[in-house]
Amino acid sequence: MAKQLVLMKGNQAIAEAAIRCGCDGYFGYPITPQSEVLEHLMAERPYLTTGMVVLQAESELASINMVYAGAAAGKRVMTSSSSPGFSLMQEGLSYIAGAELPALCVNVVRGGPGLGTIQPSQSDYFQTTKGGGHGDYRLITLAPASVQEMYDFVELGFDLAFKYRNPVAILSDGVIGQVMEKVMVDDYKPRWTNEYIEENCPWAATGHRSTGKHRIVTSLELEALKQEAINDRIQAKYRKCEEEDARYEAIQCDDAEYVFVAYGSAARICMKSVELARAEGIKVGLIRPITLWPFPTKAVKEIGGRMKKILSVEMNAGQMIEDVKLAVDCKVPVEHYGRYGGVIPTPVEILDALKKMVK
Amino acid sequence: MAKQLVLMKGNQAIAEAAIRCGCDGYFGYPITPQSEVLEHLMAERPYLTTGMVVLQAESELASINMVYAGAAAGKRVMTSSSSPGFSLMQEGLSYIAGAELPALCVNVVRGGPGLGTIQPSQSDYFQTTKGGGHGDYRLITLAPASVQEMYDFVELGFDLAFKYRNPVAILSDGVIGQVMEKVMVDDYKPRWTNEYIEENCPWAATGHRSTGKHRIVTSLELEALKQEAINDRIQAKYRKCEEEDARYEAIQCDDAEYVFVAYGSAARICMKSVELARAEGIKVGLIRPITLWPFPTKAVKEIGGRMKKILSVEMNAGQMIEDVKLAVDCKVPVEHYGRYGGVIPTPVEILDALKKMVK
Amino acid sequence: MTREDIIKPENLVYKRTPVLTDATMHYCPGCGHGVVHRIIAEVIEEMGIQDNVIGISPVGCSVLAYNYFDVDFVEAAHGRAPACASAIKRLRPETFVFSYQGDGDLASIGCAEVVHACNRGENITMIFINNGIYGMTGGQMAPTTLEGMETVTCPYGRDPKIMGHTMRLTEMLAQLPGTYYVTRQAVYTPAAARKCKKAIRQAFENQKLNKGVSFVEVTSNCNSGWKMTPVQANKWMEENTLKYFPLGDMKVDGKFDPKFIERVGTFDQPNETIFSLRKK
Amino acid sequence: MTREDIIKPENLVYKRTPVLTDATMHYCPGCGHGVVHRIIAEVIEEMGIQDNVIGISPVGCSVLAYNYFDVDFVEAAHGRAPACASAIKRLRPETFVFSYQGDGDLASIGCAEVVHACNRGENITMIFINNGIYGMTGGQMAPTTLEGMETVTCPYGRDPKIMGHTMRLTEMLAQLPGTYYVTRQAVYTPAAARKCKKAIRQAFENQKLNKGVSFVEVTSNCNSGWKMTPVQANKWMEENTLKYFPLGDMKVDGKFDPKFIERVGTFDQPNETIFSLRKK
Amino acid sequence: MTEEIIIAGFGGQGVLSMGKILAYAGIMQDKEVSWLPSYGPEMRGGTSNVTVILSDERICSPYLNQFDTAIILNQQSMDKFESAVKPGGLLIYDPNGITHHPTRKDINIYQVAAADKASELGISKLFNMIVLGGFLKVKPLVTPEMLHKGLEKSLPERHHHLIPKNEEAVEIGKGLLTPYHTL
Amino acid sequence: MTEEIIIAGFGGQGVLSMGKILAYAGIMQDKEVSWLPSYGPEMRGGTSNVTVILSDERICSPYLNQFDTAIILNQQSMDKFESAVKPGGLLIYDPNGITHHPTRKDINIYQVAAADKASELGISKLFNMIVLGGFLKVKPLVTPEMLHKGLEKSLPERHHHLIPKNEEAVEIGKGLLTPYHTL
Amino acid sequence: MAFKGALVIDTEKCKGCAVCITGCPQDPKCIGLSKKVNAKGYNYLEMVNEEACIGCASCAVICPDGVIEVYRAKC
Amino acid sequence: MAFKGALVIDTEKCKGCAVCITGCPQDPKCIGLSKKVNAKGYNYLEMVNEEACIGCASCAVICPDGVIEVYRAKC
Ligand SMILES: Cc1ncc(C[n+]2csc(CCOP(=O)(O)OP(=O)(O)O)c2C)c(N)n1
Ligand SMILES: Cc1ncc(C[n+]2csc(CCOP(=O)(O)OP(=O)(O)O)c2C)c(N)n1
Ligand code: SF4
Ligand code: SF4
Ligand code: SF4
Ligand code: SF4
Ligand code: SF4
Ligand code: SF4
Ligand SMILES: [Mg+2]
Ligand SMILES: [Mg+2]
Repeated sequence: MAKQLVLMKGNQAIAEAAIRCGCDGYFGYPITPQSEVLEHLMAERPYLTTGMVVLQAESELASINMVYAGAAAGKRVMTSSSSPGFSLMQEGLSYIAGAELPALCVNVVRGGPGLGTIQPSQSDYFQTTKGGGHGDYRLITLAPASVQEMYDFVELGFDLAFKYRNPVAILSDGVIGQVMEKVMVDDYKPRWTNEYIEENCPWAATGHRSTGKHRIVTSLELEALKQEAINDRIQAKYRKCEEEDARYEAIQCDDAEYVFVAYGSAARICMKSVELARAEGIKVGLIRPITLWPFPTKAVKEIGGRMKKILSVEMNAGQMIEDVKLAVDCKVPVEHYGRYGGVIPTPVEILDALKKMVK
Repeated sequence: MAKQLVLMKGNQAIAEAAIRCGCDGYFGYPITPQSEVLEHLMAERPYLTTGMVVLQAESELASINMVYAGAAAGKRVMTSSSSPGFSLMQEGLSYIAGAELPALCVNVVRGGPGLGTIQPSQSDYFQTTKGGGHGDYRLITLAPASVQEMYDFVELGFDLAFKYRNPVAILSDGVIGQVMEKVMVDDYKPRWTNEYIEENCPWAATGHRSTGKHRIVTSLELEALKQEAINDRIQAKYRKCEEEDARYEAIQCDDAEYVFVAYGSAARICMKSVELARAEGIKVGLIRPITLWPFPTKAVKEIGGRMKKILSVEMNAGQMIEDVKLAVDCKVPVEHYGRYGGVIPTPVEILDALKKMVK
Repeated sequence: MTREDIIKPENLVYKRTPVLTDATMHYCPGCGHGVVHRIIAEVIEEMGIQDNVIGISPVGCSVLAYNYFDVDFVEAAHGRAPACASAIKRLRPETFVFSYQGDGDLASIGCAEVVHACNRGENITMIFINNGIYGMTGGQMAPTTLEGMETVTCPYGRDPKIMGHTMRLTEMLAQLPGTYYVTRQAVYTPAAARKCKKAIRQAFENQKLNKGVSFVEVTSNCNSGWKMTPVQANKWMEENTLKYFPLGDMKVDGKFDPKFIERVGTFDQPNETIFSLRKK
Repeated sequence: MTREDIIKPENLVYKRTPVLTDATMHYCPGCGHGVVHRIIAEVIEEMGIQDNVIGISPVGCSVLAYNYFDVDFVEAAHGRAPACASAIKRLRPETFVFSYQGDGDLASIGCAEVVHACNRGENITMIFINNGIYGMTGGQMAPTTLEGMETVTCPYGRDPKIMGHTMRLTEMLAQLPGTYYVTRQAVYTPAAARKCKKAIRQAFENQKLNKGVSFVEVTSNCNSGWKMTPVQANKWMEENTLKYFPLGDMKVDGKFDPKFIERVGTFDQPNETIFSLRKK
Repeated sequence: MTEEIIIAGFGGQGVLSMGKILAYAGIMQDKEVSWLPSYGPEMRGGTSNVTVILSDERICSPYLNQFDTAIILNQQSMDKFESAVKPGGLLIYDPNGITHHPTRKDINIYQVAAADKASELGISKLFNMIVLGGFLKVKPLVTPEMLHKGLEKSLPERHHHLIPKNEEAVEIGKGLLTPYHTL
Repeated sequence: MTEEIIIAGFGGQGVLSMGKILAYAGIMQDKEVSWLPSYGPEMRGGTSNVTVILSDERICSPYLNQFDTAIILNQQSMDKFESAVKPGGLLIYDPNGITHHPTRKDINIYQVAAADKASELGISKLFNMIVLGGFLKVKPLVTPEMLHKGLEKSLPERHHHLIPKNEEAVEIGKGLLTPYHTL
Repeated sequence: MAFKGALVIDTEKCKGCAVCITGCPQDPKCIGLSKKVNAKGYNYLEMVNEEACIGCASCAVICPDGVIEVYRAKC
Repeated sequence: MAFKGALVIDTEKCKGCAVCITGCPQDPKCIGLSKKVNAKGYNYLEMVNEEACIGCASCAVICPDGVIEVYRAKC
């Protein structure tokens, strides 16, 4: 039995991917619109099959710190939440980055601020990409635009997390979390054995001192110069990640005069707007950043640089637009079109915004 | 008895200013390097004099939610913390912004990420100015560069908080929090009376339904279109604030060919670097943003636009530089010089960085 | 006497209190939240404090409580109502302050805040609706979910080995010197509802004494989460929930109820009735 | 016999355990943290589990514990050690896992996490150092600070009316079905230290049974925070702290100690000895 | 071929599962599908709706404001979605509980009196299948075989013995379909 | 005039309060002052230091890496700060517990054997005032009257009766000053 | 038989949960659910045994939605 | 008098806290603080009444810094 086609929600795809890619543990707390992640796991009970630990924690604070500790012990662990819950995880995320641990954290965004609405939004772009927690760190951020990508980015996320020993965020939203689409799921991969971890994660506090000396996982360094050296190391990783792992998709950009920049469900909607616009003779393309951090600066600079104008379409009040402007060195006019507070823009209104920009 | 000259720490100045400007309540949790705020208040016991409530809360989470609720009841309330503690407040800050409440929150920054170091840093710039919490909101952010400003910005902070019904952050750091300097303190101002609040804060849930109907403080709106309308109102406030309340100080910029942009203690250090550089014949000035959000975009554009090059000096790995670049539309080359992880740059090394940039 | 003869103002024995607004509550049919809302509103009316009370609503099904009470209200972040209530009461000691929370809100994410507000002895009234589940988010397990009970996050029944034990937080709060009145009530029968009202009245009256927290747990139902009709749910609650969460006072006027102390003495004994609640 | 005759390997009766590293601990002279570290290390040595144990250090004076134990260690965020320990034990059930926390860390900010880890009955050992103060940040009030006691955030003595009561969280945890062994110990005399070691040994041995949390509170001193010499501090602790925090077992092998039940019965009585601890 | 459908009614009327069966049946016919519920269990007792898209091409936006077909099961949904049907599109509704009937003249409108029929036959759980039958009568998007497979996929194994009853209900629905206003 | 001073020693040696008295005395003479402690009660039993700046002008950076004067009270501080004295600057230290004496030849170095004297006189709490005396002997930055006022400001009222003792200790320190290496 | 009690039922607010019926002490019960539904789709409460009502308000005190107003004749 | 016990004190690790002294059961105490200080500036522990030591290790088990090694003659 190899790949298999199933119909599932984005949230379920996250859970299913975790089980199948050999995740060791999930720790989470219910919140709309992502509760199906935990629910699917509890229905599947991977602890009886793959041995994956699943625990409903007492809060998001507990969840993220369980993830921190699980990662510290060398395990592939994850959590998921939605905006208010993700805000509660900011200290923990900073700790994970500071202790240089791999971990996967999914945010199925809803409209804010505050309790806000439970409807889909992209208003956590800043929080995720610039650092919602304290200190100089970054979350490697993947933005799925389909249920298939929700599935695929779990394993990809773990790979990146372990490559850089840095937390990875999947920044999704209520649309992608709740929609059911077809997904190709993989066969079950075995979880890493403890022996494999001893060999490949010499930094992990496994309890067994197999490197011959005790291993310490901490984000504390009271001496400033040493703390700076740690930061230097972390920053160097970030430069490498910017170099090697920025991802994007360019759609109909070759002959375009204008381009949308949009990610996640906004990008899905923009695809339709591209169709509509081209039907009216407007040559527009779409750049869909797949990694929001590292932002695909080179691609946006190269493609966007050729355009007359750029429209940053976001389900927020204007956040990614800053990165788009910086990417093109402010040399091409960049405008923003956004709906927010849980409102989803329609393909037609995006088209209208484009037309307004064009003239 | 009017103004009075005293010698005190930045942290104590925060506390003293709170008492004297008629603050109604402080809720906080100890953390280095800002614990003197609470300690000074507990030593002064304003609850016996002005009636100000002071409470050591069980955590930063509790603190920020006490501030949320106190503000909801129409009171002038505040908290203070340092980086990890501030990260824990992100959900609460988003709630305060979402419910459109006035509140003052002080972050005396230390180096991160994680537990990091307790030494001074400016690595929470992104967190504070871009939105550490979820949703489309901003913190109005004041960056004091002296103990006097620590004192002055408390009342200013409350004024702005009530003007916009939005949380205000004082973004300080370990140097400004710990240093003792001369401060002119004001005479005690009376706290607002409950009658005054009834009249002037019709939005407040005072319990007395004096507007004739019950008042609700919430950040929840399940209907997306209504939530969008709330966001529109909030965004409109932000545009107004950008227009009216961006603040900065320009030092020796008139004849300058180069300019430092730096805030807080980095700006203090840059003042010395300006002196040193001018002694060597390099015409350099300093723009010191006083509000970090709204960023003094106009001033930086206008002054910075005249320069050959700009050096953004920050005690972090490069955060404010993005706002500087955006302010000058990337038309003037902007470079970053930073030390981080708790390391404080010296005037001489900043001078060296300037020289390197100049040639 | 005809019906028309009876329906006259002077014969009125029960009427919806004007402290409730006209809004139709969004609760599912038969949900206990509505009953408790009504009771609180009636107490506020009877005490004549409608213009001197601030309520704190939680995140949970009762998040919108503010729409139903015609009194000033503040909506708190998930779990933080006790912190909110503490601050408000300290800043406005002249008002009656009450918090209203569900079991996920109070016992799970908000555990620290409720313990500390009780430990500080804040002079407030706390209402705690224990329906053994997260109603609002679609029926996930709560700390109070009975062992063996099914929810969407324990679809094969709560297994205490993996998911923890059914938590009696109220019993623990009663032992903090900061609590002055602690009781467990229910609203599934008229008699229970009447008793519950007395308790809530007491919990509000106590604020005049400034002696600490008055805490009223109400074991309630969640028909949607339990996947039962309201009538079934009430019956089920009586047969199952109340065994583990017996009704009655734990602490009155700052003194333990003797029966309560006896009960505490048995808390080391493993819960014999690992409820076999799986539906067939 | 001369000194030289005695100092021979065969006569050795006490030696620093190699489970402690050579690093000099950063603790203030006479701080109880050091004693408890030593005891834990000795237990690890005696059980032969140095290569099968993970410690969790808190945020507090003992944050750097990881430098002193020659075993794998994870430093947790302030208050979250129980969550960390829970996850690690579940992911690595083959290891012995222990958390080590101060009273600010465990009882204040981390209250929810410790209650829930205990309620889940995690199969771990928890060490709780109750020194009645926040040592690391310079002597602020903790939930366990005695009433009347002075700290930098209650320089005129803790006033329970404003600042809450002295909190006995361990007593509450003992009542959760998830705890299997709960005891309060001290290390201020050789006899106390020896008893404490037995308790900690038990708390580690219990992990082999998989029956839930083993919880050891150690009432300790903070000379710097209390502004006393170590010898004064130990004396002061004996005379004051131990009155409110009596030593002894609360729950052994999952069963209450009878004396403990008696004590619980008095928790409604206001603390008669509002300590008059103000220094002259 | 792309068919964009909204199904809307009270929570508990089987709106979501009707959509799911359509989606599964679509997959069986190798179509691209998308099923997006209005979520919000946080709002008790409200209305519930689901957007289902079946298409031969990659589906751009799973979120739509205009639909080829609206299947409407209560007044609130009528108020909200009548105007969202594309000109020339289809609106099917159960007249039970409807106080303001649809008034548009640029679309095809049918009634399926499924609620009455279901309670008459004592099969109120199959109410949604009766409605589905009405819809399939007008737009036979999926073949009976595929519908069968779709039911197999969407129902848990232990309910598979109910599939024939479901199929019967679909057939009943086909019979109940009544034009209300057609172009 | 700007004087940039570092005072460094063990925690508990009165380093911070010595700096505070200087700062207060400075204020009394209408100077700009800045007093910046190395903080970190989070690190127990370490060294403690404070940077004090007295100036006639606005003080730019309260944080410095080079100093006009270093007052050094233990070996760790010697290791750290000897090199931080500006050429031509001043280093004053208490030889008690010093194993590696300063070696720089481009600065003025003095000893004040304050610890021994203080324990001899049984006034170990005034140890820091003796050291301060030594410093003021070399650099009489503040007048005795201003020092008095500084003490009044920095000591809590209930300790004011101790001011004369403090002043005596300062005088003792002046007497103890011994050149070690002068330019 | 003379009436002792009477109800005024706000049928549009009723959600048909039936808990009030379980609360009614009379046998047979005075109240029951209508076969008809209100605008929200609920079978609302109605009196089925009007003359048996003693106006005890037991139904009203457990109605979650405050639907029932109760009158009792003073005898 | 014959020695029963003996200590090896790591004087550089000692912080002079004196809690070990309070733990010593002998009267007069076998141990006391030196007038001299170690590199960290602490008056370290030394034996002041060497021959009285019975090697009970009471001092060692309450030393926070693991400074004391104890030997006892087997009699
Ligand atoms: C920080 C945060 N986490 C999670 C949620 C999602 N959430 C909303 S209500 C709720 C639980 C409600 O359960 P309970 O408190 O028992 O109230 P009930 O609905 O049962 O009355 C949760 C987890 C949230 N809104 N915020
Ligand atoms: C989130 C957060 N809040 C506050 C702090 C500051 N902090 C460090 S240690 C500590 C308290 C330590 O007290 P306790 O747990 O009693 O340990 P002790 O030092 O007394 O052993 C605090 C508040 C922090 N590091 N992180
Ligand atoms: S979901 Fe449960 S708690 Fe919420 S309204 Fe419905 S029945 Fe009540
Ligand atoms: S501050 Fe207190 S707890 Fe911390 S090391 Fe010193 S004595 Fe121990
Ligand atoms: S008032 Fe009493 S008797 Fe009458 S219907 Fe209600 S419960 Fe029954
Ligand atoms: S209890 Fe109220 S809502 Fe329920 S059926 Fe009776 S009247 Fe209707
Ligand atoms: S071993 Fe016993 S007798 Fe000897 S010094 Fe130590 S405590 Fe005293
Ligand atoms: S207890 Fe240890 S550190 Fe303290 S004086 Fe004795 S030997 Fe030295
Ligand atoms: Mg609940
Ligand atoms: Mg402590």
